[in-house]
Amino acid sequence: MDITIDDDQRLLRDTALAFAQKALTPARIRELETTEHGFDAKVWRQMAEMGWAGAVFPEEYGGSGAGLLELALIVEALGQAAVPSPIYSTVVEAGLLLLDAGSPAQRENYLPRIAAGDAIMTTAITEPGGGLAPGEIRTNITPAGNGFTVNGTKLFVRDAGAAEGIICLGRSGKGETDLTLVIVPRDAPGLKLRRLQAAGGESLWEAIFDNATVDADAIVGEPGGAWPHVARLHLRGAALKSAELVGIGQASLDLTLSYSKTRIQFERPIGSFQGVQHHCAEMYRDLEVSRLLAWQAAASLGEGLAGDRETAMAKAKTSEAMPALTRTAHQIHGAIAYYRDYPLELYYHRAIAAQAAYGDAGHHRRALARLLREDLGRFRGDSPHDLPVHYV
Amino acid sequence: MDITIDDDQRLLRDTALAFAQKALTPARIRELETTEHGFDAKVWRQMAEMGWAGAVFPEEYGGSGAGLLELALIVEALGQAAVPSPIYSTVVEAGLLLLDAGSPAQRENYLPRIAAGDAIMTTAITEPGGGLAPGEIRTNITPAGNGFTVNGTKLFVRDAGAAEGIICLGRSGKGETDLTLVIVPRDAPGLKLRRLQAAGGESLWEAIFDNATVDADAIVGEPGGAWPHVARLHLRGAALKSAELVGIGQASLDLTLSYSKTRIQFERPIGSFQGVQHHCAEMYRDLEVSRLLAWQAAASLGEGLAGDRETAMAKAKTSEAMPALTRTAHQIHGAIAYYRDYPLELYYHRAIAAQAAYGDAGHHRRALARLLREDLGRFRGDSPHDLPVHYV
Amino acid sequence: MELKLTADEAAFRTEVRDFLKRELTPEVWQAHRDLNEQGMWTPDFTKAFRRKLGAAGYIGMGWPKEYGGGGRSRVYQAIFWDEMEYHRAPGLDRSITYVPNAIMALGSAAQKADLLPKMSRGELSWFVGYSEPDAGSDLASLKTRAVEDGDHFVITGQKSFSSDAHMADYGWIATRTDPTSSKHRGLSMFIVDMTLPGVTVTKYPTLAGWTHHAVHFDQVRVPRSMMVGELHQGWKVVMGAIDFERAALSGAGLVGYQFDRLLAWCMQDREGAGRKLDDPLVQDELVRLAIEAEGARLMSYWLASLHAKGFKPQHETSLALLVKRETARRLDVAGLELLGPFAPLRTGSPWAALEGEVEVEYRDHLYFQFAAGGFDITRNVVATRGLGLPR
Amino acid sequence: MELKLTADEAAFRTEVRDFLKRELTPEVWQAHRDLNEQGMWTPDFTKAFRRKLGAAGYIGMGWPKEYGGGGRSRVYQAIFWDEMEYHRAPGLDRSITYVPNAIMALGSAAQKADLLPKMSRGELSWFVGYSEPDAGSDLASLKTRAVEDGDHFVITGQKSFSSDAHMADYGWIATRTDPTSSKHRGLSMFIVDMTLPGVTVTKYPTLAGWTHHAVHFDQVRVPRSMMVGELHQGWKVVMGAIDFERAALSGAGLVGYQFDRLLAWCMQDREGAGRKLDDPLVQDELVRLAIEAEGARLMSYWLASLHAKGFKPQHETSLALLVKRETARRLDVAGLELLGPFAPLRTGSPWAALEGEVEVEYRDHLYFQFAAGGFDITRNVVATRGLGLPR
Repeated sequence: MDITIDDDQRLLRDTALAFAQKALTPARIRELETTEHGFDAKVWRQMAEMGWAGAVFPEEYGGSGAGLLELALIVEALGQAAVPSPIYSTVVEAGLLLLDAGSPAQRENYLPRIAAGDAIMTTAITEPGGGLAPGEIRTNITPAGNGFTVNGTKLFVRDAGAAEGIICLGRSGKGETDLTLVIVPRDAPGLKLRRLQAAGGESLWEAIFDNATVDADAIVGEPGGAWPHVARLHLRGAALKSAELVGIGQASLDLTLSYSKTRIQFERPIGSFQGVQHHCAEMYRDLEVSRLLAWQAAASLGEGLAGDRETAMAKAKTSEAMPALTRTAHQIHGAIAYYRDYPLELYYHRAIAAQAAYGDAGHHRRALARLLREDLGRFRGDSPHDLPVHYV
Repeated sequence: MDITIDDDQRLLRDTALAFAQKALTPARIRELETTEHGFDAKVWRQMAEMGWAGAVFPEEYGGSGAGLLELALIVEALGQAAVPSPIYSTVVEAGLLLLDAGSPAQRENYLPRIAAGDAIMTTAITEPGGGLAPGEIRTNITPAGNGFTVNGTKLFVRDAGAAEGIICLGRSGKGETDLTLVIVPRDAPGLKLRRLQAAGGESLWEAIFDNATVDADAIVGEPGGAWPHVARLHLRGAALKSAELVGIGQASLDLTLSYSKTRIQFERPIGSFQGVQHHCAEMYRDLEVSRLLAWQAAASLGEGLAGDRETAMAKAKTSEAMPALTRTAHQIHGAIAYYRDYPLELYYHRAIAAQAAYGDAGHHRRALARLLREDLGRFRGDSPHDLPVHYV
Repeated sequence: MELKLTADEAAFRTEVRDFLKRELTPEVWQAHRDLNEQGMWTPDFTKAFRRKLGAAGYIGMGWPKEYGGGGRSRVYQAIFWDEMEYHRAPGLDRSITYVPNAIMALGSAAQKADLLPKMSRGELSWFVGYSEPDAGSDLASLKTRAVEDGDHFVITGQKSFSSDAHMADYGWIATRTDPTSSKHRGLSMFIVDMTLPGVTVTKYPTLAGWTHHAVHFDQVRVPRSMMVGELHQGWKVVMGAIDFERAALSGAGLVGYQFDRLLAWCMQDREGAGRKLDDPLVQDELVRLAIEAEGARLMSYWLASLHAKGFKPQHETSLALLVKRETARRLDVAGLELLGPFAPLRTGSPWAALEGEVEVEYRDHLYFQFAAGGFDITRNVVATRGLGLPR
Repeated sequence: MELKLTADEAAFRTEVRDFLKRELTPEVWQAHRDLNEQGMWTPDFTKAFRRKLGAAGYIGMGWPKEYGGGGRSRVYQAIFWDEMEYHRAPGLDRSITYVPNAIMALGSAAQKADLLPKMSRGELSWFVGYSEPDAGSDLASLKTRAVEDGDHFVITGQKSFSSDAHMADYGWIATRTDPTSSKHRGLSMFIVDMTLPGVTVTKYPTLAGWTHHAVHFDQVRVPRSMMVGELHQGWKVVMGAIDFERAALSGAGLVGYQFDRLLAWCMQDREGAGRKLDDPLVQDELVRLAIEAEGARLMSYWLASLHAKGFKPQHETSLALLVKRETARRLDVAGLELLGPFAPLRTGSPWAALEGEVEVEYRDHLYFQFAAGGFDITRNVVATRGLGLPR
């Protein structure tokens, strides 16, 4: 057992952070929030050149075969520097979905271009009900001629405006999980996109499929066999958003510590007041617990384990604790950080968005409750204990 | 509207507190915890002489016709001084139950003697399931000869060892609330009592009714009509335990404040440290909110209103907040109060017992959720608002 | 203890509610909302509405009759504040709460005669100038100077975090008049006409959308007659006045509105996902919130009752404001969680839930945590002033 | 990152678990439990069991080989601590954690040669004498004097809150050797044989049931050779040693046991009331607790991993102990609530749930909140030593 990252991983994280912290100024980040695409294409290309876009793909697709933990460390660094990028849409969602479920032709078409930073791709899964359960999917994918027709409304589609294609989940039969994935080109007739405005700067879209038609080879994986892949996608997203939240928390704590050491009130640095010290210790406590849970989630998914329990724990914890941390950071800063030009606000907004993504805390606690009902044994730690003899 | 107590009530509270704080030394209170009856009969008689045992009875039964809020103020004072008494068993439970539901003969027999401090009475309701729902009652009350036979096991019967009679709730038919109350004399054949040992010093008992027989006139109220009276009893108990918890919290805060002002560490009174100040402010905040909720609960029950929402809110809040307050009190005191001879431990234990009595916080939140499902309107404050026009 | 409103109080509540519904129709709402203003109404509408409050008698209704007030008990004021907050009406700010009460308590006869009638008609807008860049929580370290010069004082310095300064007719300004004394001593309070030469207002956008202001005073000549209280006794004025605002702000209308709004969301039948309200965990969360909201409501009417009975609550006012604002923050956070993926959607976005209000307030109400003492300093105040712990 | 135990680690865990189950059978449990002792076992059994731990090689397994240790990595020690706590075994205290590590790091060659072999065999019991009636959180203000007298120091004073002093062979005693210097300066550390003339131990019952002790030193003559570290350098010894105990105490076995015990209760089918586990609100609470417990488990193995890789965690040790103890307290409180009316029933009472353990621990674990720094001082330590905030 080893609950630390190794030297290579540490180096990766440090490199990623150093790059991310220099990639964009806070002013430029704020400016990007008002643009349609929400990210800086040049920066994304630089990230691709550093190997991050393809990090988790096998070498044959231009990747470096790294694990999900490595991707989590990159995402943590991006979160810590508040750098927007299409890494979720293109890598975490579409890229790994195509790697999991795509045909050889699809993989060869998309993955190398994604790795090179040439292709933006995304997925369209959630619908107006807002939940992540398969039963909420009402979009229909019906056979039509030599291909399929897609009808339905999707929300929270990341980077749809920049993507060349959207992998859309739809219902292809009557069973609850009779669901299928098809790739819809962004310019397909019958596809309408509308930008949503959301805290945190991610570029989220509504996508209305109104008799959008695609060819037979647009299907990803087996017809009716989409759900396990989508469930895995949700887990990956949740684990990585947990890591991003840790980065958000770390940046918020860092800002708070440096402010507390220099801001003088009542003739002392405010960081010398016990109240501020207790707040900071509490922030740090939650941050370190969150970090370990997030790393564990990414590592267990990356190792091909179920990872559902670990991911739900990580996302449930980080989704509550990191936004709370940003609130405390503001409480300590006071009015200065309430201004739009102080960088703390970036993290405040990103925490709102990240806690909501891929299932909020309540969603993941409900998922854990389901696991608890199904298999109590999994809640007794890494190596299940028997109860001592007097409780058997 | 007036959310304060009036001068008479204030005087009553001050008088009760002054008496209670002098009635017993901490050492004597600890000693009483080891006795079978758990209270000091002489002190109970003094309380009766001051009019407290009969306070809430009409004058015709030797009472003074005071309201439940007055009784709550007395109980708050008793909680604040950690004085044990049979006021719950005899007045809150049996006395008011007989006043509500008893026959004229029963009232005349018991109430004046209760008011005079001559009779201890109690009730037996909860069963080994531990809940307060009517469906959990499995004790049977069956007609036999000229009266009834009682069979079943009751738990948490207050003061059974000292009571002349136990009013027992049992099932008399098949409907969920087909429940009946009968008075069983403590020395009835077939009634076995066993003392439970519990934190907080109340004298709680197991009562096993094994073919205990009573006469026809032992019945309290209509056969099958017991539940509304018992539900009311539970509400009264919960409201008054809320008030007791407030007294417990007040005493704990008072001890903490006086310790914090005098204990020197790091060359300053510990109460000058911001950490301690924040803890104390938090304790005080929870105490004052709890007090208002508890008063409101007692007042609304006393006025004959439903009081169910108010009581459940009060008990849910005080059952969590006041034990938490005692934990913080200990945290501030440190080792000194961890010793058995420091009075804070009395309140620590009483808070454990009081939060569990008449439904814990979870029970009352579930009750509120039921009310919420049944009538949303009752959750919009004293005077229901319409939502502003843009949400209609 | 009287848990219900009296018939007269209930009638007053109905009257206020009818007034607010009549004045703040959906059309008015659409026409005059402005997310870029604190309070989220345009300055013009706020000023016009304040005059209507004055004309309806609501501003002065609790003032003593000697100042042309209605002499109604604090319970009526609490009802008014409650309804104003619940209906998100503009104008419930220092211009009708803090400042007139402070002037009644501490102003000169001339100030009272000149200003109170205008204020009771809702004609004046104010900002409060305490905070400076280096004097936030530590108010007493403020540096804005006022130098005596004949019949005038010449004010130079900068006030920051000054809400609504851009629409203010007057500033309520704390200055240092004795530079040789430090901290609480040597301060004096002035009423400053914002049209005087040397006053400039600079905008700073906040993360909540609206703008804060910095106010610069460059050799602003203020007549001595506009000093409030004695020379060098400004700290007393600050401390004496501060409770007035807290009392008005501690009303529970906001909290009630937040709760009801969440209920409305939970009652919606969402396509494919059912009603949130049918989930036992959501019920439990709502119940927890309802308990906290009830606590805040009781605290606010408790405070009003104490006033109505002639008591003079002091630290209790800070406590009630803390309870209200902490409860509001709990509701903000609960809203964020209940709205799930819709939580981040902003006002104006397609699919924004509850018009994006939860997201706006989750940001906006941040200032509850640090302003007017905030959560931490208020705890210190309660601990020292209320519980007698040593400083 | 390697989330699972290696095969060898897993085998070791099985070995320890088998050892504990074999040694702590229900019969042994019945025969040697004593609620009036900290750790809830009789002193005799604790001492005997500690010898068994020594014989099995568990005490010295992580010590360097030069001290006769097994040189196993900290991960193995963490597994051992974890299992010890989970099975509520006696003897996981300063006698095998804190003191031997402190002596290895700071003791003289003679002390090491004399004491370490005995300690690795589990033959010695210790108490730690830091706290005094006026020196609790503020350790540096201690007053117990040690006066040099030839080859000896003469110790006079009183130590309080001294767990297990009644069964100790030695005390690990902080004294003031230079009365002219104050606070952290002028302290020296001694190992005191508890059989020396002038040592008396007084019992004080705690609210948890067991007894704390005060230890009085009346002119106790201690040989100079029993001083640890340099004269007047005792504060360094205290600070250097304190992390050893925290590391051992931060194991997550207790938390795992508390959680599993609550699960066992929730799985019981209660007459007329069904299984708690079937209630969605109970599931949610259990899930919340499971997340916290998982956090504590990860922290404890994170700390072990850092040690195993050669890092020297310092404030991280305090943090891990804080997380573990706060989690344990959350579990105590959750237990109280889940047990409903059964919560107050004490061990031995008819109908006591889970043998009354939840109620005992709800009281007992109070000391987590204030002892060894407690929640507040630990936060200060983390903020200053860990986060670099100014003192």
